[in-house]
Amino acid sequence: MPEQKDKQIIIIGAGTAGCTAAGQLAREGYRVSLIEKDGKPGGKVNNWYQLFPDRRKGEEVREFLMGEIDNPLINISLSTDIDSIVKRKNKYLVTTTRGVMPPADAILMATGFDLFNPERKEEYGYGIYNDVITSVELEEKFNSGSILTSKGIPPKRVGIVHCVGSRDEKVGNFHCSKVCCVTAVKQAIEIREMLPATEVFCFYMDMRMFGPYYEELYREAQEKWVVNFIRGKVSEATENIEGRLLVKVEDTLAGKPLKMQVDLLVLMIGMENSLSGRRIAEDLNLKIGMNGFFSVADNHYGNNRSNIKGVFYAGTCTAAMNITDTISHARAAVVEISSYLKSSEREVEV
Amino acid sequence: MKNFGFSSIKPRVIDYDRNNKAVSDYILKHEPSFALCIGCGGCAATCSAARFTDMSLRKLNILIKRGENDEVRRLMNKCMLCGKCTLVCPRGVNTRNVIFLTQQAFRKLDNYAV
Amino acid sequence: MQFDPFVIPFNIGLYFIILYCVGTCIVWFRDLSRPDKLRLQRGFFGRPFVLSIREIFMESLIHRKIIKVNPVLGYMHMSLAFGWFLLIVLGTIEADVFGESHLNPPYKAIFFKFFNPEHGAEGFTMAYSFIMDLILAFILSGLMIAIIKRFWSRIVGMKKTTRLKTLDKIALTSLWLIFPSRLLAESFTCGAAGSGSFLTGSLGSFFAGFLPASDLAYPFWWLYSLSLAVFFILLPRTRYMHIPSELFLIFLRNSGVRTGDQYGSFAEAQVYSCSSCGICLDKCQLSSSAGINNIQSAYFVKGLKRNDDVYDISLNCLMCGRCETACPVGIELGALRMIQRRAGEAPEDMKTIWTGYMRERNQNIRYGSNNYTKVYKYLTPEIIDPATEVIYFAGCMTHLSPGIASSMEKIFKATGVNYRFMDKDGSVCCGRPLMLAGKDREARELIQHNSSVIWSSGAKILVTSCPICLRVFTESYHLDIEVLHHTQFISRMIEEERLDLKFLNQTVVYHDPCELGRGLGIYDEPRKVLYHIARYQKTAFERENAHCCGGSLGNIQLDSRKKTAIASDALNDLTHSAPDYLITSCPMCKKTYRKAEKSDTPEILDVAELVVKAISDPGRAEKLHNKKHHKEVLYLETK
Amino acid sequence: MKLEGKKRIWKEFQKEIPDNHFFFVRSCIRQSFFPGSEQFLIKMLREELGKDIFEDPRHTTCTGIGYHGDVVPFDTIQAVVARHFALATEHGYKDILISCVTSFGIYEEIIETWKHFPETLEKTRENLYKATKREFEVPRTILHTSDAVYKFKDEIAARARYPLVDHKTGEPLKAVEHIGCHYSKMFPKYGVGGAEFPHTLVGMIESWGGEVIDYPERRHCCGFGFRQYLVQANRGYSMSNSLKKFESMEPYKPEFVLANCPGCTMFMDKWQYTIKEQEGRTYGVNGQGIPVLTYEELAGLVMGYSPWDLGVQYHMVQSEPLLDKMGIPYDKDKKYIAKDGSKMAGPKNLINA
Repeated sequence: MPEQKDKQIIIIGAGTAGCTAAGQLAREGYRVSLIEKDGKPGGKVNNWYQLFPDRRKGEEVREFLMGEIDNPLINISLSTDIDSIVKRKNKYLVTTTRGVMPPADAILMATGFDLFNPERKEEYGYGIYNDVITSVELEEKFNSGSILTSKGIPPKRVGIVHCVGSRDEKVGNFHCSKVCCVTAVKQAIEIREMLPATEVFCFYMDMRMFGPYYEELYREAQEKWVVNFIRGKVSEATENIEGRLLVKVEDTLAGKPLKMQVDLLVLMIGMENSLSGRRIAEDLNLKIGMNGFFSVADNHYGNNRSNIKGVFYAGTCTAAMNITDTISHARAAVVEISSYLKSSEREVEV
Repeated sequence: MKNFGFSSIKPRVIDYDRNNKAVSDYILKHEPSFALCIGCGGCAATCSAARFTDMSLRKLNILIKRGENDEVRRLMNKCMLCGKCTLVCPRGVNTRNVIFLTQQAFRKLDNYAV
Repeated sequence: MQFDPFVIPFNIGLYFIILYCVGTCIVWFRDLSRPDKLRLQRGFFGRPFVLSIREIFMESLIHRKIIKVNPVLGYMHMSLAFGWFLLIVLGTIEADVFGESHLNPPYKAIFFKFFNPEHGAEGFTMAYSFIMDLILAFILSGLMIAIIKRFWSRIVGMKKTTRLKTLDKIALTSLWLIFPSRLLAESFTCGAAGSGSFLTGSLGSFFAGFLPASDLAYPFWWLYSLSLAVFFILLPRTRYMHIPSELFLIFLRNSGVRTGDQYGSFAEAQVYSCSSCGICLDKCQLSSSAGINNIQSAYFVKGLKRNDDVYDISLNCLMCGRCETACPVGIELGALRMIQRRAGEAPEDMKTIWTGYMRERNQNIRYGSNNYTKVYKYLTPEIIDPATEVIYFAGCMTHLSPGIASSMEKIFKATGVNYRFMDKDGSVCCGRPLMLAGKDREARELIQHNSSVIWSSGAKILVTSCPICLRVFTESYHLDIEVLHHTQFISRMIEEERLDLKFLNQTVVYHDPCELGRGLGIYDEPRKVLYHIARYQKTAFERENAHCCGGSLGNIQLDSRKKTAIASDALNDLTHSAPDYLITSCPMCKKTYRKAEKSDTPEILDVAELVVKAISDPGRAEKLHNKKHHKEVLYLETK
Repeated sequence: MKLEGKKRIWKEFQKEIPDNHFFFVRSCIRQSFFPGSEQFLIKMLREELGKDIFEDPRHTTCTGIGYHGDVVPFDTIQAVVARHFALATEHGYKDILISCVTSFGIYEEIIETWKHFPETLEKTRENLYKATKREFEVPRTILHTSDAVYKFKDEIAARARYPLVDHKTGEPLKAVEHIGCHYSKMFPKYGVGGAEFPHTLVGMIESWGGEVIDYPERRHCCGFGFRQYLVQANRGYSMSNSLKKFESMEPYKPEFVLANCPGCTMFMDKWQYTIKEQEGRTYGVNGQGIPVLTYEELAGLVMGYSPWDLGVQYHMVQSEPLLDKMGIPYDKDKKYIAKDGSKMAGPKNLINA
């Protein structure tokens, strides 16, 4: 496909979406430059131990992604930030901290998401109480193979708080981050597996088991692992004299407030559009939606297209997504891009 | 004790660490499906006793798990054991046995340990 | 006087067991309630006695019922029981006629050959000992089957056989040893003496050919005597106690004594009469469909016998009554379980109320604590305004299958009966579920409430759609008005030509609900109705032989998956013939089957729902109603 | 507990506190319940720190109690507050120093209302003018007196003669800080350190050598709540809240409670007596009660003023054990002796005396 070889596409972000799209585009015969601000490709999945719902190792997905970008047509520049993007006719001139990139025919924004900063929910005492940690830090504990509290002992009771920074007007996030519920269920099971004597309590507002086999996982958590689910949003956490965390929550199903001590409090932090992504968006004046993510050209049949011709989206920069959806979204982006590059409307602009 | 014309109010809060969850454990041991409740309230909606009382298995289920035993005692005997709830439960909880075991557990609790 | 030390063990055993049985009978008799005592006394000098003798012969010796269910197994029991019986009778006669004296002690009959080795050498005696040999052969053939059954139960057409405890094993071995040892003992004796018939004789002479027969005989006579002794002495503590117990039981039963709802002699006699034959095992759907194999009646009764805590076992049962109908001894297994369930409600955690023979007299258990306070205070008696002919009680479960209730309303309208829908906006439970859980006093409260409502209506007939309710209405309410299941009501309406139905040209199979069929013996009316409106296809599971749907309220422990497993197995069995409809007459059965239905399952309907399809002219009743002279037709004569 | 975490939050909620020239408005109840406090605040600011603090004798109650008791309408209270602003304006003061947290909260509420609904400001100007012919500027800053003390905490520390340590062991004294709800829970930005982890009192205690304990019910309201308190039958609810707090702080054995709201200080002090009588519970080291001090009283003690001049003897829970711990000398006999040598009445039914 020689006429494609001269087409240059720049993908910003080498996470799940970026790598998948890059691989697919390269197989179609396009030249791809993949720009990643971190030191290594893979994105958030890099620090994930196991994935829901089938508990496959994050490593496997990582390998898949590395396989995707292992292609001569793909040129990856790591630890690289975008300085500016300028549109010239139908070409994009991208300047990075490593210099000017070859002019691109299309830009694919795969800038992904930032994790919600739990310090903004002061009442949970993250960064103040030693044993308040995030879902990500728990994944790291799983990776390290041991779950210990700050006192260096295994927790007798673990609390998991859903919707931290999601569905919360107080921090300006109205959206649901989708994956936290099932992540909580998965992590609850993992805790029970590693520490059978440990009680696990999930504090949820709604259980949103949107994906295939998610509900089944939830059921398994209840039946096989006897994970306790309490419907109510934790209002505050404090430390008591033994240094255990005292959690206050309304047990909405009992219609009564409830307080209990936990040794470890895990915050299911949600997704926000990445700051770096939003900075780039300013250059290209891409539209940002109500939810802070990039707003797509059409919610039903154009959710890879942006408001700017030649700039496309893939993955969680448009909305909270799980890995499966991110990969499909990225592949769909490839189709959009190649049909755009082949289309005549582009030529007339020249 | 002086009377100042008012008295302190006992908090409604469920003190999970202080409550006795023996009954809950007893039921879980003998009827594992007890853990499957998702609080949908189907049972309470079809309940024969609920026509006349504040009986709600949905609520009872939670109160048992939280060790709110006084209220459990108050509610559990209102059940007629008719079994409609068992037929409607979307999670296949053996609700009838849950109540049966609850009553049994309290009977044991009153005589000796569960 | 013929005597030899080896007869001593046998004598000890024999007199021990005779005394034991007499003792037991006395205790049991003593513990009977006064009315039962009278029944038994009256029975003893009346027809019941004749019936009992006949039954003892037919069941205890011939084992007719078992033969019906399973010929091989039946033959086995018959050969052992009847054969042994003949051996004893004829042996006694033999000893009396040919022995040295008359009216001998029993051992002379048993060990006749030892004392009269030459007997049966020629003439008439030869013929006689031929008969004796024949009987022995008959027994031994049964014994063979028994041994085979023990090791390869499937060969005798049994999926499962009862598990044994050590004492049973010893007793069993001694039982097995009795006849072979007799055979060998007699053979050697005959071999030495040149007597004996086709079995003992020929075997004897064969041995005598190469063995010192005369020396070998003696030890085998010892073995014979010992094994008899062991068997007799162990008898009370083994399942073989059923042999004597059953005799007593048969007398009690024929004299009209029943289990009732409390523990007593009759109950215990039943328990001891269980031979653990294991026929109930294969009948139990918990075993065949749900893979639960430790709660079947045989084990339950064995548990009772052994004073185990059988409370949980008693709860884990569908109460479908299939085992009871199959039980060759006719033990009222349902009633026994109910007693145990009530006992579980006792305030102190009563392990078991059965302490077996030589028990403390603790029959009167307190069910629940004595300071019982009403639990359904919230039920305030509602009064239905009187002047209604029929009062209709749909029942809780019917409310979850509302098609049935609405069909019944259509049917009532079509017949023009003046009816009242008692629980239109929700039922107060009938009380049966509480009873099934052993909570009789709680049930009483509901019974009182519902009774008062029913009476206030002034109805002459109570119709219910739920067999569970029907059972308790007939057995535990004392309403003094007619109580009908809707199938009975409909079939009566058809007879009285109050309901004219067209023939639906469709095939139906029918599932007998446990409570309606085995529970109350109502098999015909539903069928009458179905014959009237559809093509009835017989299945292999008609009437007493019907399945349980699995949904039963009788089992409080069974989880929903297993319930559905039972239902889908039953569903497959019933729908082989691919009928247009699977008809039942219980909302619970219907719901349970619906839960298990697959794409190819025929539509599952209640009789009432099918009847509604067949009503040719719903408005008919009104038209008739308008004709004055028709008034009296609307009156229902109640039987 | 990670202090950095708190520091980070404190940084986010820094409040602009002017260094001088305060227009002082009093609290209704502080003068009667803690007679030394306000008087010492003025003395301290003027004489110790040489600040200009002006008080206009014509200023009145803010009518907050009436407002929260639903007898004073919002328009009225706006006018009353506006009048105080007018007085400040007339004397050329831009920063209001408010002695009462209830008033402070009301000032916040009113100013925020004016920000979001300018028409209400105009209406208030109009009402005030009609009623009093006065005009006013909206002040530059709204300060609570505890803000001022916080501002000068280090100067005070420099003058400390009896730091918050056990003078025998040198151990820092454990203290509970209690912030009035209306100080920062309504508008975190007005409080030093925000609503979750206010720094106002923590800052004082720490810079004067004490150690603050963070107990589970730290955030909880003292239970004052005008609606609860004003109706006798409802006071049980009010007391139950204090009870909850004391039960929660009990295991930490605090030496004293420092509060910045008149209501909190009064209630946490006086409820200890009621709780003793009704619930039979007493708190503090061997059940002798936990003294509840105002920040001025504490500052005074630290700087070595006579406890009797500061008026700590007029609390329901007496401070002698605390004074002994800090090594502050005092003369028992002078406890209730007025300046003119006459004997003053003292509180009755004390828990610890």
